[in-house]
Amino acid sequence: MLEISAAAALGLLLLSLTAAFLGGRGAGPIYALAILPCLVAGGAGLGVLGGAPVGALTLPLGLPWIGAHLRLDSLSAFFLVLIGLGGAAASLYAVGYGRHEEDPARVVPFYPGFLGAMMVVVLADDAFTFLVAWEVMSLLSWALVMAHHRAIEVRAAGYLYLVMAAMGTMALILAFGLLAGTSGDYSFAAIRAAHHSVAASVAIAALVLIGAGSKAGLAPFHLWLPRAHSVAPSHVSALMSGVMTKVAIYAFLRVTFGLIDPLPWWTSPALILIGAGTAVLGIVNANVASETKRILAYSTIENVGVIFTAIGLAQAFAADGLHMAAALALSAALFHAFNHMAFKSLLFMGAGAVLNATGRRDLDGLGGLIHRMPVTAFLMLVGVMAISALPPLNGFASEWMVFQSVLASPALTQLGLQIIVPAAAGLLALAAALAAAAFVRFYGLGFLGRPRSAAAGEAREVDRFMLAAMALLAALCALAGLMPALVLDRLAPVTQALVGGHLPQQLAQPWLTLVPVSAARGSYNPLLVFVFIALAASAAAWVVHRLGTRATRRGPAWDCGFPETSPLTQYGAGSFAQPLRQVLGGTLLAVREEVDMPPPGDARPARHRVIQHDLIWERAYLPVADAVQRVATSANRLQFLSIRRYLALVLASLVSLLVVLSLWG
Amino acid sequence: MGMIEGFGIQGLQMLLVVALAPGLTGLVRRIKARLMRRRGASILQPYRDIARLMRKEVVLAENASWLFRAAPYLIFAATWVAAALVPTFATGLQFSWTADLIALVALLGSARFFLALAALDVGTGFGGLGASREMMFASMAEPAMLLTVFVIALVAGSTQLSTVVQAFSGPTVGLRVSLGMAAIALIIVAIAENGRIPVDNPSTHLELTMVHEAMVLEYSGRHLAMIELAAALKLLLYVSLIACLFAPWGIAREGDGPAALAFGALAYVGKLAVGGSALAAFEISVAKMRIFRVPSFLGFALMLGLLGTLLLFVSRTL
Amino acid sequence: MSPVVLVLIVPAAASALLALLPGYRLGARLNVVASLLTFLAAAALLVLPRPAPNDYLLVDDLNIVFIVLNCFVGLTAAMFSAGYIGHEIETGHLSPPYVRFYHAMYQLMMFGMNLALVTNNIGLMWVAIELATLTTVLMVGIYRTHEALEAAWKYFILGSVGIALALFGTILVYVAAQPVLGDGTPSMVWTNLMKGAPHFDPALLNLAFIFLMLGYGTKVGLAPLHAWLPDAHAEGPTPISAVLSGLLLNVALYAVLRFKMLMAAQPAAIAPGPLMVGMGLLSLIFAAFMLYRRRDIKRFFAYSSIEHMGIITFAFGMGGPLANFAGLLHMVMHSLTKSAIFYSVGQIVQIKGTQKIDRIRGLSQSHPALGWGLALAILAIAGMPPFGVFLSEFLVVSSTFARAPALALLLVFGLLVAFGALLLHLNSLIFGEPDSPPTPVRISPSAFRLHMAIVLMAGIYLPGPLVDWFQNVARLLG
Amino acid sequence: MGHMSFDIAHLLAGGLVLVSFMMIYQDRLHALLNTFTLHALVLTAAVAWQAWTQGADHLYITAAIALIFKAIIIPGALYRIIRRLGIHREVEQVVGTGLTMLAGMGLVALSIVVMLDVTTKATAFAREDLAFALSVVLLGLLMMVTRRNAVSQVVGFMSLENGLILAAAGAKGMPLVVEITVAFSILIAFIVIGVFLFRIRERFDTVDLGALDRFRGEMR
Repeated sequence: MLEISAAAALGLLLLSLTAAFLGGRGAGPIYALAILPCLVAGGAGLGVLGGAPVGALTLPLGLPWIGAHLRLDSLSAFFLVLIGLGGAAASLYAVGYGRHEEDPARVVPFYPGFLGAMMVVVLADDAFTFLVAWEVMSLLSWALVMAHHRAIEVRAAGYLYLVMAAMGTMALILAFGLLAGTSGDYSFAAIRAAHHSVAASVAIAALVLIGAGSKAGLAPFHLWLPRAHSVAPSHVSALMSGVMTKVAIYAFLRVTFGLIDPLPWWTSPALILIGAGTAVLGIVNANVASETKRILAYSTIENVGVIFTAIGLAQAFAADGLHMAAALALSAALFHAFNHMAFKSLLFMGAGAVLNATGRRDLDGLGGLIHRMPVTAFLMLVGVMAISALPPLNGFASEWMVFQSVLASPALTQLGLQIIVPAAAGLLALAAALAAAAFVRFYGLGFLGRPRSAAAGEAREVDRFMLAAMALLAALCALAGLMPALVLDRLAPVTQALVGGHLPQQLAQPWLTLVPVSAARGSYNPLLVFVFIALAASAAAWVVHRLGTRATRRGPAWDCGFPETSPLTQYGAGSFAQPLRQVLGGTLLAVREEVDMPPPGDARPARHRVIQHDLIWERAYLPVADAVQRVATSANRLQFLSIRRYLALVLASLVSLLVVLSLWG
Repeated sequence: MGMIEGFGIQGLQMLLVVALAPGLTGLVRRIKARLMRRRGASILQPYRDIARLMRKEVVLAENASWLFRAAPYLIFAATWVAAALVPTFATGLQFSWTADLIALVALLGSARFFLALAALDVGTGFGGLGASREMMFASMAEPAMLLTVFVIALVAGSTQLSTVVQAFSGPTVGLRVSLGMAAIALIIVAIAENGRIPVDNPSTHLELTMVHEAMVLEYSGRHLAMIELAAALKLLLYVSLIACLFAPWGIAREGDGPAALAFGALAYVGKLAVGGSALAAFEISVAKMRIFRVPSFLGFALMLGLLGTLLLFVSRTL
Repeated sequence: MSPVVLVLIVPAAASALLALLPGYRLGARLNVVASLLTFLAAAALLVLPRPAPNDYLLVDDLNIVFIVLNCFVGLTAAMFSAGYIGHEIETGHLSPPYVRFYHAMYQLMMFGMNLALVTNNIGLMWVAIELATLTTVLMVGIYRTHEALEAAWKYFILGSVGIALALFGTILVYVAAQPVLGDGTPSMVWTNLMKGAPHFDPALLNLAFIFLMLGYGTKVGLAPLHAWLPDAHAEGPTPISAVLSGLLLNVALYAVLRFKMLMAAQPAAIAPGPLMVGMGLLSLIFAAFMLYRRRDIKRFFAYSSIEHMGIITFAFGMGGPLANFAGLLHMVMHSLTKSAIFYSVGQIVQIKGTQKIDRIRGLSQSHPALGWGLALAILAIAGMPPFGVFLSEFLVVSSTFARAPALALLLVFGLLVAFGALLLHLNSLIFGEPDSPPTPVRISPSAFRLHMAIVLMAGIYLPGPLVDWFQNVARLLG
Repeated sequence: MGHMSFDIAHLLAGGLVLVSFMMIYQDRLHALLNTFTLHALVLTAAVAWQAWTQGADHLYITAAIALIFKAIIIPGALYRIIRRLGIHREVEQVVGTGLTMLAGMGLVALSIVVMLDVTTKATAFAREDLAFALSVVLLGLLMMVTRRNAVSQVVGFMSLENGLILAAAGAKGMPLVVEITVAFSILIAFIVIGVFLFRIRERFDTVDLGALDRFRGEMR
């Protein structure tokens, strides 16, 4: 299985080279060709999750004295499935989407390699191979983000992205430095065998949290994400949000649950609170952002926060020896990662389809697309329902599992954790509710109502490749939502390996019910809920049509008797966000609204202006950037000294060294 | 309990809630009217309204999409399924395990989601106004409700409503500060979610103050009937939920005989009457608040829920 | 004749010949041929059995790395120079007599550097480095603009002071060795010094090392002695910038390393590590900040050279098999990458007719091959995989963090600051709307591609024998 | 004899330091050049004395170079330059004389401390010589740093180099001394030619930083 997946990754890398030689020609066939290795790798991952033996492989590459180690165990396999599915869907989508790319030479050559690099990251079994793949992944995705490099915001986004990626990589390098010690044996096998002190383990975990968290979009290292994800070509955005953030989560799991000794319990509150805080912060921003892809990117931050919260819970339970609860929390985290891959890719593809059809990504230029692009609109409805955690779709299933694991917290022995966990759960509940609000806004303004621009009014449905890819993902959302057992049972080997426990087999439960612990604790049967709703809805419709009337008449909108013809009188992105901005934005976004109301009799229009701040950007990022610039400016004086002063520097260094020496001697 | 019997009770309960829901709305309106020294309409007036609406022709806005037409049924179905999950007169319903309290919250969330989408579909200013305010309220109310669910679930050790009710009606729970807070939080959420005074006014048609009514402004005929019915069901759901959680007396246990079932049903109707009267009394004694006061009202519920969970741990570990 | 001698004689003879021959085309060709011969001789050193060290010449594992690298980059720079000079003559920047002088000086400089590397005598080493410096001074000033003369002058004065300090250090080493090894030449022979070092006066060695470190450190370009370096890189012909960054800095570093080994052989002397670590870190962080305000593309990459010399010095200062290996690898990778960058920059400057960064935009749009090539090279030098620099930086950072976390944090800080600056300028150079229509590129990119291929290869796969050899050297360095 | 020869070497080396101080003290270029000639003469004497005591004949060549080149040719050339530039009476110290002297004292003290601390095993002969040589080197560098004018900086560099020659001559049996002397003489010749040809004065150091910026091709 490992050989197959390694070959798939290699095939993708070679496909990149081929594309580079073709220089942007043959984009369609290349995207189509990229589907196969993704499916193969995903299949190999499924095979390992289904019980195929763990494979290991050493290639004479990379760090010379240890070679490049590859290994496909259950954790890698799960994420390989994720990459494979997401990659295959994105590639299928790109067959259609790529046709409209203005400069394919800037996208096609990097795309298969990006997929391949992500596969190698999860396959790598030594620090060097891991980091090379990790950085190549960052680098290629950066190149993809820079595809539309003419716009200044794209360049700014790319810059911030790669600098943050470099910072993350440095943190990972430091972590691996601590892991491997001075011996120079960077293979994971040797690292597993070595003993690490508690202090070292905590330091490593913190560094990996920075390294992986900055890639996943964990606050306060998240700011690059909405910028970069929203400007990339849409199939790349889908991959970056849907899949690459998961690769980052893999990195965190791999190190904290595999390479170091179990962490002490007191590290988990930090993780839980960071995760929950990230979730709320991300989704509040999603509620006020006005571009489709930016909203989706902020929502990615929210979901990553949810996943990290669940991981933190798993860690807390594992530290207390509660293997079952830990398995529940970890299953929830992984399941949510899987689901997020499915619906976020779907949503980005839909946003891409809209962008393709209308050329707009601002909500204020969209509207009414449900008429012009019915299939896209339907598939997107599935996506927004899934991401808003509505039963019976998959988003709710994993959200439900997260809450179920929260409810296992009374078993924890530390009072601090007992208090923090429900508080974090409250934050997650807030985030979930805000997510629904954000996606009502997203879908309602984007697809419903009347078109707000000519482009939206003339949009055409996109081609069948894009629709097929979205339909596949929508089906995946439905499947994972209705039969979560299909995914959860595959997670058993992963949780067994990581926290030493696994959920009871879900497929064996009566009626395919989801019973994580016991029927008395809580159960949820999405299939039946779906059937009930469907039955109830159709029964209601039947009864109403039977007893009442079917008569329908079309007429102008009522609108309290004053229908307004201009589509601009509809609620827009800013106005829909206003209540929430008012309520939550005051502290989180330092929002200020300025109203300039002309006095009666004055004909000039009233003006309303919203001043909104990103406090993390202004309080943490800009000061650092300013400090660097200030230091650079003052250091720069040294470029303009006279030779005499340079000589004085030489003399000063000489004299000070001599003084040091004489004091030493 | 036999399979057939279980199905029977389950079906009975589902029909019961639909049948009772307009009645409860009518009761509240009636009591409110009486308290305001009006004669008021009959308790049965909501039934008549719905029947009349069902027979009326639907006038659809020109640009309404299929979503607009499907939404009323979906909203109704989701609310109905949610309402059917709440034990009214008996626990141990046949399908109670299909969804727990969390799923119940989410089902109500689904209904709201579709309602808000439908409100935006025609593309009028009022629809957007209603939807944006509704979602703002919901984003405070839903976490508050989930936190009360946590309090309850942590006390009962389960999120399964039947189990919870059985546990609460047993002697082990006793009186707890946390549960009191949860009860108040849940009541606040119920007021907000059902658009009652002081959050919203269900009987207003003054445009700028309305939330729920603004969203359904474009609906007519049978669609409006479904939505009205769903709204009534939701009110019933909340009242029954509060009743079965915090006043679990008289609810028939699993395996109880027909006598107990009958007593349970009687007790249930009694509880509804009491709940409806209390709501009416509360509604006439307060004034509607400004729209941006609502978040702090709901924030209070959120705080209570959070405090409830915290006190739960503190009091238990002490 | 031994290849060692050939490595010296070929450039010396070629220099004399080039000084006499007219015609720049012939000169350029001869320059390439001579460099090729020198490189072949150096490569032969790898294969053939090594000559036993005598009083003047020495070939061991350490200096062979430098010699081969030196001759290789010397060759590719000569190849690049042939096209570059042709363009300069056409545009009238240089006249044929100056080109003749340039070629002669080029080979003389190669001779000086090779001599510094193969000599077994610390006095001769000093003379050779001075020779190499003087020739490069003359080449830096060859355009005879105000800026070029200014740069050459600065280089000359600071270099002379550095050389004077290095000489004082050399004399001190002799004074320390003389009581042990006796009068005269034996006390200046490297191999003897290493044997006798445990008996030398440690205090004298300490003092000597300070002078040598500062003296040769000036040549390495370590802050705060670096001032000559950016201007010399910016104002001279681009092949010379490539050679300066790729070679001359290494030669000076080689001298520092030799004396570091000497210090290490006398346990009573102070450890040379902390001084090297300190100066390395200072150079890294200082250069990293200096990168931000650069407006001249060649000066920009010159500061990047200071930064990397800082990293290398740091690595060697840390010592130990991992860090030394990393330092050695980093040095090779930096030489190859940086000279490749200068090859690329040379073409860009000739195409655009300016060295100002803000007048060069959107290269990936106007000249895709050149632009993407430069982008790759900048990413490589910034320490991005799959290029070799990443391997060495990974080893330096990770091995340091396990030993001295605080130092590693400083190192990472410097690397990140530098990365930010590199990427900032990469963004504006490579991306955005190009400000002029594409003009054809005429210089062959083979030298650039060859270098980048090696750097890429090293990041993915290092041949076993090479690794063994480098590890051996790393052990030698202690 | 041994004692005597040591004393004379000591005296001459000490004399060189003293002349270095005199050079720092001079604030007119003309006087500075005169003092430098004296510096070169003392060096010649010191090297010749070393040649005689060590019996190293090649050091006589070094002494001769020092005499002819440094005491005659270079000062002569520099006289011409300063006259042509009309700066022979210019005051061009950056730091006041007193402060410079004080710094010079500190440097001499430093070099003696460093040296005496250090060379306990070396012969007293080399040790004393090295201490003085180091002082001369540091004072030369100090002079380069404290003077604004190119000519006096060249003089500073030459006095620095004189210190090196003194050290090299003092190191018993050191080979390559002559070669090094020659190499340095070439270097200095280059510098002098540079000063002469390119009229470096205004570029070597100037108060007008704007002009410097222009020359460096990079504006602030």
